[in-house]
Order: sequence, then structure tokens, then C-alpha cells
Amino acid sequence: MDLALNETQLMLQSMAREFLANEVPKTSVRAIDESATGFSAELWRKIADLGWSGMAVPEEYGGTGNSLTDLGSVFEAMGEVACPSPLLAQVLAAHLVLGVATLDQRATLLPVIAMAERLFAVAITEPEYGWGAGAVQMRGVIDGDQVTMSGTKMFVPYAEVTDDLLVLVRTGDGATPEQGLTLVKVERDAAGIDVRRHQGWFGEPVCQVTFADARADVIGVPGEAWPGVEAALDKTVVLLSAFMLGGTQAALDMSVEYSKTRMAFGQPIGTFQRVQDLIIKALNDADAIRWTTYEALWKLDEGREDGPLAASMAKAVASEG
Amino acid sequence: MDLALNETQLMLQSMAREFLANEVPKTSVRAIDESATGFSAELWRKIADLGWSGMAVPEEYGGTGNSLTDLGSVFEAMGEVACPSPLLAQVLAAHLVLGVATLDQRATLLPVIAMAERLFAVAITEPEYGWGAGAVQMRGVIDGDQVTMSGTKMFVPYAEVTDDLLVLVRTGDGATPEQGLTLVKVERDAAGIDVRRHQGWFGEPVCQVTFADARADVIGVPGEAWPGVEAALDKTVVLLSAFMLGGTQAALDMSVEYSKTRMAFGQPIGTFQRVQDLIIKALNDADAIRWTTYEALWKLDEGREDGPLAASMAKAVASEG
Amino acid sequence: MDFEYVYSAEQDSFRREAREFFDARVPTDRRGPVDPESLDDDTFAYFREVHREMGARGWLYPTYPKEYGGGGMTADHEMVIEEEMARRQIPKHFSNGLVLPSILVWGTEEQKKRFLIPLLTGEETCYQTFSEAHAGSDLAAISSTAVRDGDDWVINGHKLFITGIREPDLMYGPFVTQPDGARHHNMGYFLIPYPTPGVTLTRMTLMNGPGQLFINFDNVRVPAGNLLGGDDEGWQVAATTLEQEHGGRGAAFSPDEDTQELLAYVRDTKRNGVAIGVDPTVRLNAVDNYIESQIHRLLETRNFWMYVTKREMTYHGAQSALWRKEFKVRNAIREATIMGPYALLDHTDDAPVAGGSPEVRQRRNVAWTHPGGTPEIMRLIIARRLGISRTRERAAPTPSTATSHTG
Amino acid sequence: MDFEYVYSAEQDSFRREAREFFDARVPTDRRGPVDPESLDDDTFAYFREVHREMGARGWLYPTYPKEYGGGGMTADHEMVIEEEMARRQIPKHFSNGLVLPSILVWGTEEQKKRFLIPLLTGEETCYQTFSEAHAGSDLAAISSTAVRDGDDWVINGHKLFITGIREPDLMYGPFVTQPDGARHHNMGYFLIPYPTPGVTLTRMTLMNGPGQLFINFDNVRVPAGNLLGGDDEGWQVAATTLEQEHGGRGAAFSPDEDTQELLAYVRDTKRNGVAIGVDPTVRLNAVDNYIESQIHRLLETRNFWMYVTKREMTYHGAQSALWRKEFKVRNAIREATIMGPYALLDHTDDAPVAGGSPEVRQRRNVAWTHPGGTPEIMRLIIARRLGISRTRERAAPTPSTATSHTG
Repeated sequence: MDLALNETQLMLQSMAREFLANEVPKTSVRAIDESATGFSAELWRKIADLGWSGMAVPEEYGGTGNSLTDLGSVFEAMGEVACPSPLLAQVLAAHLVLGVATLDQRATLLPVIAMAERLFAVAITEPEYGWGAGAVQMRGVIDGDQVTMSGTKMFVPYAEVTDDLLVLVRTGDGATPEQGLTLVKVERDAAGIDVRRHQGWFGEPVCQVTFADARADVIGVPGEAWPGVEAALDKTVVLLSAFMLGGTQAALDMSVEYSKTRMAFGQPIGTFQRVQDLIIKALNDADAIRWTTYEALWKLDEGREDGPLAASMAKAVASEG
Repeated sequence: MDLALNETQLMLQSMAREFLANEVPKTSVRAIDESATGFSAELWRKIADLGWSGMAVPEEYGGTGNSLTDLGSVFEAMGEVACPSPLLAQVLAAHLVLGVATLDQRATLLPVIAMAERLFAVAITEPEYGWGAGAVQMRGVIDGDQVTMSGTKMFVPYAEVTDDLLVLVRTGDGATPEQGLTLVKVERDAAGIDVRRHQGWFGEPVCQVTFADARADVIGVPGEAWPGVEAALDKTVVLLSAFMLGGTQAALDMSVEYSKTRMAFGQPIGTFQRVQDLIIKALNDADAIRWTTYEALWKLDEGREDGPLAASMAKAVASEG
Repeated sequence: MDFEYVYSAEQDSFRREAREFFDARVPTDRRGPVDPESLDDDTFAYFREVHREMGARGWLYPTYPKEYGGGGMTADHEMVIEEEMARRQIPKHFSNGLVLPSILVWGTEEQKKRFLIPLLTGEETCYQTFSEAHAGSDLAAISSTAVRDGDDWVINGHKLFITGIREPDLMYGPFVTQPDGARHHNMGYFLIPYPTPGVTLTRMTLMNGPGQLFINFDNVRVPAGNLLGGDDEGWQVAATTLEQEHGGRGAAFSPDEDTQELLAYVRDTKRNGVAIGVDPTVRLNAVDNYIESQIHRLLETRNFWMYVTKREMTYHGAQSALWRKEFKVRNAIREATIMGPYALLDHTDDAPVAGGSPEVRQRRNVAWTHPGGTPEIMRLIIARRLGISRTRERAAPTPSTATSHTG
Repeated sequence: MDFEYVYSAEQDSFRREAREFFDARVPTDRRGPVDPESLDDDTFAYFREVHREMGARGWLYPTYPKEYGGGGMTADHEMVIEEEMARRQIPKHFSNGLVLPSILVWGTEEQKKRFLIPLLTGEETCYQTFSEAHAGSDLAAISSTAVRDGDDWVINGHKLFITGIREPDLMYGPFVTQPDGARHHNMGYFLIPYPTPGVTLTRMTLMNGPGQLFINFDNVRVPAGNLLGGDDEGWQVAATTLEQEHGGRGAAFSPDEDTQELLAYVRDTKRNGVAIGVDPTVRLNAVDNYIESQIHRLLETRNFWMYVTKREMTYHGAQSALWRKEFKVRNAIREATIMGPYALLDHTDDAPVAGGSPEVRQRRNVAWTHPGGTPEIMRLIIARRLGISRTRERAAPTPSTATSHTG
């Protein structure tokens, strides 16, 4: 048993913190969030130059083949400053390609993802949303190694600025909703694709993407994408929990600090039990997120059978706090 | 608009409080709760002598025909001292007879209930319990104006000491679960009835009642009992909420008093915000129960369409606190 | 007991009059925005004029005395007007009217005439300027000052988190008159016209929108007659204001659009062919939302009844305010749980739910725990009123309980 | 990172040894009662003897030094023994062993020999006598006294809410030695044999059973050697005890029978032909129960890891204790929500769920928020350790962090 980050992870996290402190001050987070696209190509380039987009990609495909826990230590640091970037989408794309694509496709796509030569966004959710395979109802018709598809995907992060889209479509009906789902890749600028940013959302930019007879390339085996998609989502969702851990811990630290210096009724507000109890709630939240998240990352890294259970639990804990 | 109890209710409540203060001190509550049957015939006689068992019975049937709000003001007072008595069961019996029985049966049964000449217990819940009509599955076979029934009812309050049982049985199958239910009356000592008190329950004594080809009298129209049963339950459940209101308010009052006198760290514990917040939670609970309960009683007394909705809400609020 | 507010024939007749006025005056497509803080100039100007016309009839502040520009009517009339405005989604006056009871209780006859009339008739609007950077919950810690200079007071300092969608004609709040004076006895309560030289307004950009101001005071001169109450009674005058703000008055009419919108959403929404309400967790969240809103309605009803029957209120106002602040946050979370990502689409999106109002609640219900005192302050007040706190206090005088202190 | 505790070959071999011992010694139908407080005399006597035999092997307190009757083993051995006992439902020792670290840290060599050996070998049992009627959360407010008289101390007063299922051989706790002394420096920590003339035990009847005592001390004489630490150091000695009690040590092994029983109930129960788990509200309650129990396991695991790696613990022990006290109450409510009235049937009923253990939890989980410090006290400690309280404090010395103070 060892609950400490290892040397690699400590180094990664400390380098990440240094980078973020220099390159992503609070003013810049605000400016990017409030910009027209919610995206900074400059910051994304710098992040790519650090190699973070290749961490989830095995070395043989041009990445650095890091563990999920390695990635978690970086996402935690990003969450601390609420760093706005499409890294999570890019990492999800890597996990999808690893989980679903043919060997040839891996060899083509993964180096591009790893080097961030192109940005990838992932479109799964639909207007009548849900989180199971059954909620994917947008239809695609298989035509050789391509699919022609029409319909709408909602809440797609960074679709406005991405180069490519990975889209999950229903190309057939099987005995269970898990069957008949196909992952496809298409350039965002391709014919028949319309992207509109959702309004009002705070946080990362999300978009509605409409497809009208858009043609896309099949990734992996047609109709059999779901197991790989589910596995990729499990892995990626825990990295999101790590990001939320960073944010929760940062909010806690700010609250503790503020409670020591902000005065009311002649004393620091931290001396009021009501204020203390708000802080203790945040402390419990942060620690609950921390340990469910890192245990889930560890279980997934170890390939344990209960990894997906732990992943869902970490996401639930991080989301409800 | 007038949110005060009226003169009758104030008088009823004040008389109830005086009676309970004299006759039901804390020691006696404890003694009755811990006695073999959890029932005091002596206290029940005194309660009956006050006329409380006749409050829900119209004057024409020998009762005093009080409003539900009148009854609520008494149940609130009983809740304040956690008065152990089968009054709620007896009142439920009155409501059932009023809701389900034929005019002849009313004339026979209601005076007996009103004068508490006999005690009535009500058996509806079954081992695979639930709160809708569909959960009543125990079978009875109609034979003229009698029913022969076999099966088990659970969690029946005061079944061990009651004179009569009102039992809801399924005597037929209709298009909906609400159809085919019949209310029957049977003496507790009748052949084929076995009563066993549940162990471990705190609060009023509840029993498992087993029927083996027991014969009972049909009350009202066979197979059509449910609407009257549901209406009776709605009315009675709000009186239970009023009882719980009394208990909640008493606990709140004790807590406020204790918080002013109990010292810790050199000051009354009520000066600690953590203690205050526990009390404020109880205050909000008590007031939420109070106003949802009395509004529901008023709506039922007025015969408003949304009375049952208000009744369920009052019960939910009183139960969850 | 009788929980129903029964309209008299007189009220019914007044309702017809009000409805006719609004129907004739305001086209049905004229209404307040989903997000009050995104009010555009045209809509603002339009309803500002409607308010003036209402004020001329005494309908803006119906229960205030006629001699000061109010309606001289009963709380029943006020209720009718509020209901009719809500029915047509007509925004209420753009003032923070919490100063009005303070002027009524503490003002001289001259002050009542001079300040109440333009406010009550809707000619002018006013903003409440209380909070400072180092005095939020602890309002008594304010440090902005008012120094007597001949017949004037000279005001310096700042106020922030001042709610106001445009610019006011009048600002009101406490300023320190005796920097070395005893706490709670070292300030005066001033009425400051706007514009006045030395006052600058800066808009704050907050989660819930641009509706709040930072206000700087740089040697701002107001005449002595703009001091309400004694120059050491500012805290007490503010307490009368806060007593109202903390919900002391209650309401016979608690519209519940948030919950109605959610229940309609649950009733009407299908996902992949299945009504979302078949999921008991959806129903549970919707029902909890409904119940907590009903409890709030009942607490407000109780307070209204206590107020109009002149019963002694202690913790009641703060209790209702606390409940409101907290249940609105819980209900926003429940709404987001049911609606999922749709709860975050605002009114400028292509197809927001309920015109985008859920999105407003996601931001606003958190932000609105602060104005008028945080939940922690409400708890502090309740504890005091229950007599379990170190500090004991009685309710401040309000128009319902007090005769004028100076009249 | 590695969250798994990996057993060494040595541990595996020790496990075999332990399992053989328990299998040979304790028939499988011999186990502790569902409700620990309903332990019958025969079962008590039986396991008391088992404990003695375990003590003789050093298995009762495996990590304590061999020279004082402990096992001289590692925490790993302790874990193996605990797991094997839990597997066979063998009750743990009937002592409150929280005095042991205090004796180890504060005791003289003679005291360690005299008091530790019979306790660690299981020859004797001990109860912790801390709380008084007017000193619960505020332990420093105790008023029972110890007055020096020649070579003896004479003890007067009372203690209550003393956990202990039968009668102890030894009691321990603080008594005031200097009634006018400064708070936290006015008491000594005494070890009091039972029986001793003047000590009377009365059983209290509480919601969670008869397992707690009222103890009266009437001119009870103990020799000077029964004072642990200085006669003004009682508070500090108690702090070492409390540090353990507040969860400072963590656990690599957190059995979770409550949740497992509930999950089994949900899996196996049908009502009217339908599995109850088809209702998402049932699943939601069961899953929340599971998640909160898992969080507790992880906090305990973290504490265990910090303890064995000698990291500086601050708020961590109190955090885990607070979480446990509060989530157990929430989980009891969830269990009652799922099981309905069945959750209230006890082990003497005809057909209770899971042998009646849910009923025990309905009573016990509320009662158990008190011993070892209420949730409010845990919060107070956490706030201090976070440095946001008026009072700052560091963790008290424990065997892990301190060398003996007197040795």
C-alpha cells in the first residue's frame, strides 16, 4: 500500500503547476472563457508542446504512454486554476481510438492526436439525452468504409474550433441497445455539418452539431463500437473528476485563507462555527473526491474488474459534493 | 383568512393539555410503552370518557361530530406528551365505517365506536407491503354477507388488545387494483385468527395477524371498499401528522430550554452556532409540519378537491423533518 | 381556521379596474425579460413610464398613505395589483423600496413629504446603499463617513453590491458620523440624491448579471435635512428597513412560477419516447421542489396573517427569508438534476427550456442568498429572537408596530 | 499509488495459524450477538476465556510490546487477527483499551508492568470513566475530585455514560486535584481498580441498550502509584487517549457488513412479484449508502497509511470520526426507507431481516454519535487543526509520535 504520488507523478504535477502559474493566470482564464469561441489556440499550442496531448497515447504511436494516474496528477493541477483547454476532449479521442479503431487507424490517428496536429472533439450526446447506449439514436447508413448520417448531437465540447469530430451513430439495430453503434470520424468543415455554440453555458464551450447527409469514415468495426466507447468514457470521466478535485481543493484553500483574514464582528470569520462548518463540508468533499478519484485511476491502471464501478463512483462523488 | 384555532379548538386543546398533564406524566408513558401489551385499559377508559373516541362520529350516531381540525388540535396535544393510546386506530375505524359501510351498519357500529364500548383495530398492510390498493393481496371469498379469508396482515396497531378488527381483503379481481377490495369486520377472538406482537418496534404496539379460514362480516358493498378506505386514510394520516407536530414542537421546546441552561465551555450551549443550527432545523421542521398539517385539515374539512394532495404532503413533511 | 384569502366584492371590482388598466395600457407582447438583469433600455423606459402612471393612481405603493403619494388602500388592493402584474409579467417598480418604512417611521413631516412623494408616485427610484467592502454581514462595521460642515453633511467612502438595474434618483444608507462613537450608536442614516457631485457609479460584473453597482462618494455634500433620524440613530433606522427586508411582512400571494415550470417540464417531456416522469427519481426531485415551495408559501402566509392581525413577530420574518434563500438553491439543484444540461441554456439559445428561466435560476438562486443578509445572518437573527444567543433583541419598529418616532 | 494492502508470505502463514486457532477453539455456532448490548452471560463468559487465551499468545493487543504482555508484532498481524475474528463473528475484547497508549506514553516502568500486563494479556478488562453529568463535550469541566491523603488519593464524585457490558477490573480517567487550578492543569489521571470500597456501579437504560454505567465514587482510596503522569497533567494524559479515540490511527481493514446486508436485501427482496430494486429510489438510497461507506473506508485507509508511514496527521482522525458518526445515521435512515417497517423488527421477532441487525442500527447509529466526542466536538477539533479556530492545537503525543514522557 502506498497512497503517495510516485516520483514521475510528483514531477509532472509540479511542472504542470509551474506552467499553469505562469501561463494561465486568473485574468487569462476569464478572458478565454469570455472570448467568442471560449478557446485559446495559443494556450492549446503551449499545452501540446508540453506533450500533454500525447500522455494517453502509447509510445509506439508517438505518445508518452503515461498511466491514467500520471494524467490524473496533471488534470488535478489544471483544475486548480480552472485551466480552459480541450485537453480532455483530445484525451477522450485517444482513448476512443485505442478502444475502437483498427490497428491501421491507430497508426494513422494516434500520432496526430499525440502531437496535437489536429484537434478532436467527440459527439455522443443527443437532444433526448441519456448516458446509456440506448440514448444514441442518430442514424447513419453504412456505405463501404464510410457512413452517411443525419441528425443532431448536443452539448459537444469545442466542436466550434475542432479540426475533426468523432461521432457515435446508430447504424443498425441489435438485440440490445449496445449493438449497432458505430464510431465515425469526419472533418468539422465537411459538407452537411453545421455547428452552433450553445448559449448560456458557463465553463467550457459546448455546441450543437447538425448533420445533414454528412459523410464520415468508419472507425473500427461497424456496429461494434460500444464496448470500446464505454471503456474510453470510464477512463476519461475519472480524469474529469481529477480536474474537479483540483478545483474543489483550490476553492477549499481559498476559503480557509479568506476565513483567516476576513474580519466580521471583530474577529476572523473562520472563528464562527457556521463558517467552519461550510469549510469542513468542503474539506470532506475534497478528500472524498481525492481518494475515490485516485483509487479509481489506480484500479483502471491495474485493469481491475471493478475499475468501471470505481470510475462511476468517483464521478458521482465529484459531481455531487 | 384566519390562521388561529377557533374558540372550540382552543378550548379542546387546553382541556386536552390539562388532562394529559395530570393523567399521562412521563413516567406513565414509559410504563405503558414498556408493559406487556403496550396498552393501558385504564387510560383508554379515561380518554373515552372525555369523548375523544366520538369526535369523528356525527352527532346522529352518538358522537360529537367534530371537524378534523378540532381533532387535530387534540392530537397535537397528545403528541406533545407522546400519549400512548389506540385513539388513532379508533378514529380510523370511524372514518372507515363512515366511508364504506351501509347506513344500517353505520347505525350499529358508529355508536359503539363513539362510546368506545368496543375497541377497533384496522388491518390493511401485508408482508409484501406497499401503500396502494395493489399491495392488498390477501384473499377472501364472499359467502352472502360474510367473507371467509386466509392470509397475513402485518404491523397492525393494537391488534393484541382490540375487540374487533376491520380488515381489508381482496375478494375479486377487476380491471384496476382498486377494484375487488372488501372491508370486513371480525372479532379478534374469532376462530381462525392468531395475533402475535412484533418485537423490537418502539412506539405503539404493532402485531402480525394471521387468518386461517376466518369468517368475517362484510362492511358496505363487496369489492368496492377502496375509495372509502383511501378517503379514511387521508383523513386519519393528517391526524397522525398533528400528533407528530406535537412531538416535534415539544422536542423543540425542550431543546430551546436545555440550550439556555446547559453550560459547556463556560457558556450556555445555545450560544454555540452549531447548537443554534440544530435548533433552527427543528424550528423549521416544526413550523413546516404545523402549517402543512393544519392547511390539510382545513382543506379536508372544506371538502376541497386538493385535500388528499395536502394530506399526503403533510404526512411527507411530518415524516421526513 | 381558514387558509384562503377571500376576495370581497370591492376587491373583485378593483381587480376588474386593474385588469382593464393593464390590458389597455400594456400590449400582451410587452413583458419583463426572463432574466431581470438583462433588461434592455427600451423595455426599461417603457415600464418606467407604466410605473409613473401606476404611481399617479397610487398603485405603485398601494398601502402607503395617500398624503405622501401612496394609495391609501389596504393590503388587499396591493395583493390584487401584484397578482394582476404577475399575470401579465409586468416588472415591479425598479426601486429598492425598503427605505419607505424607515422614512414613515423615522422621518419628519417635511422629510416624508419631500422624499416619500416622488418615490411613492413613481417619479423617482431609489437604491439601498448599505454594504461596504469590509462591512457585509457585519453592517455595523461600515467606515464610510458623514462629517457635519455648517448646514451640510460631507460624505466620503464607498458602497458596493448595490442592487439597481439603471441609475437611481435617490440613495439611502448609514454612514459613520462619530468614528470614535460606540458601535450601533456612531452612524446616521442619509438620503442622497443622484446625481450629486462626487458620486460615481461603476457596474459590477457578477455571476447573476450586471445588476449591481460599486458606488464611490468623494466629498459629497447633502443638506442636514437629508439625515433621517438622529445623527447617532442610523443603526436603528436601518433596523426598521432590515426588518422588512428580512421578510417581516409576509405575503398572502406567493407566486410559484419556478415550480410550475418544472412540473410542466416533467409532465410534458419525453426522452426517447418515454415520459421522464416514469423515473421515480425525477418525480422525487420534482415533488421535493414542490413541497419546499409550498412550505415557503405557508410561512409567508403565516407572516402576512401575523402582520395584518398585529401579532408579535419574533423569529418569523428571518425564518421565512432563511427558508427562501436555502430552498431556492436546493430547488435549482433539483431542476438541474431533472433537466440535465438543458438547465444551463440561456434565453439567447435557439431552444431553451421555459424561455431560459431555468438557466437564470442556476446563477441567480446562488447569488440571491446574499442580498438582505446571508443565511448565516438569518440564523443569527433567529437565534437571538429565540433567546438562545448571547445577544437578545426584539424586532425593530415597523409601520405596523410603531407610531412615528419623531412625529 | 497502490491502494491494496498486499499480504506477505509471513502474513499468509500467520493467517493460517490464526485461522487454525479460531477454528479449533471456537465452534462455528459460537458467535457474538447481533446486538452487542444484548450479550448473554454464557456467551460473555465463553469469549472472556477466548480472549484470555488470545492474550496469552499476544493476540489481544498484537502491536503492544511483548515485555508488557502485548504481541510485539506488527500492525499487519493485528489486521490479520481482526479479519479472522470478523470472519467468525468473534467479539473483540470487552475492554475500552484507549488507556493503553496513555500508559505506554505517560506511565512509569513500574506502572507499565503493573497495569499493562494484565490488560494486554486479557486477564483484566478496563473501562474509560471520563464523562460527568456536567462535563460531557466540555470534559475539562469535570468536578469529581482526587485529594491527596498521605500515600493515597481519595476520590469522590461520579462518572456516567460509561461504556461497559459487565464489570471492569480497572477504571481510568481524570479527576480534579486542584479545584482552584488553571483549566487543563488542574487534574490528574487515575487508574482505579474495581472493586474498590466506595465504588458503586448502576446500569443506565438507554435507547441503545443496557451497555452503559453510572459510577459513583464515595471516598475511594487508591495509592499514589495509581496516578498516571503528574497530578496536574491529567488533561494531557487524556489527550493521548482521545487522539486514538478520535480515529487517529485509521484502519487498513474496514468491514462493511451494514452495507453488504442492505445490498443483499435489495438484491433478494421482491414485493408482489417485483424486485424492489426496479424502483430507482431504492437503488439511489442503496447506492448512496454504498458510496458513503466507501468514502469512510478510504478515509480510514488514508489514516492508516499516514500513521504507519509516520506522516504528520492534523485534521485527519477527527475527519474520519466525524464522517463515520454522520454517515452511519444517514445510512440507517436510508436503510429504513428501503426496508420500511421491517427495519424496526428486532432479533427476537419471528422473522427479522438479516437477523435483526437493521433494528440495532436504527437505535445504535444515533446513540453512537456521542461516545468519544459528538460530531460538534469533531468539528471543533477539525477547525482547530485547520488553523481557523480561536484555539490552535497540535495533535497530542501518541505511541507513534512520542517517546515516553517519563521514561
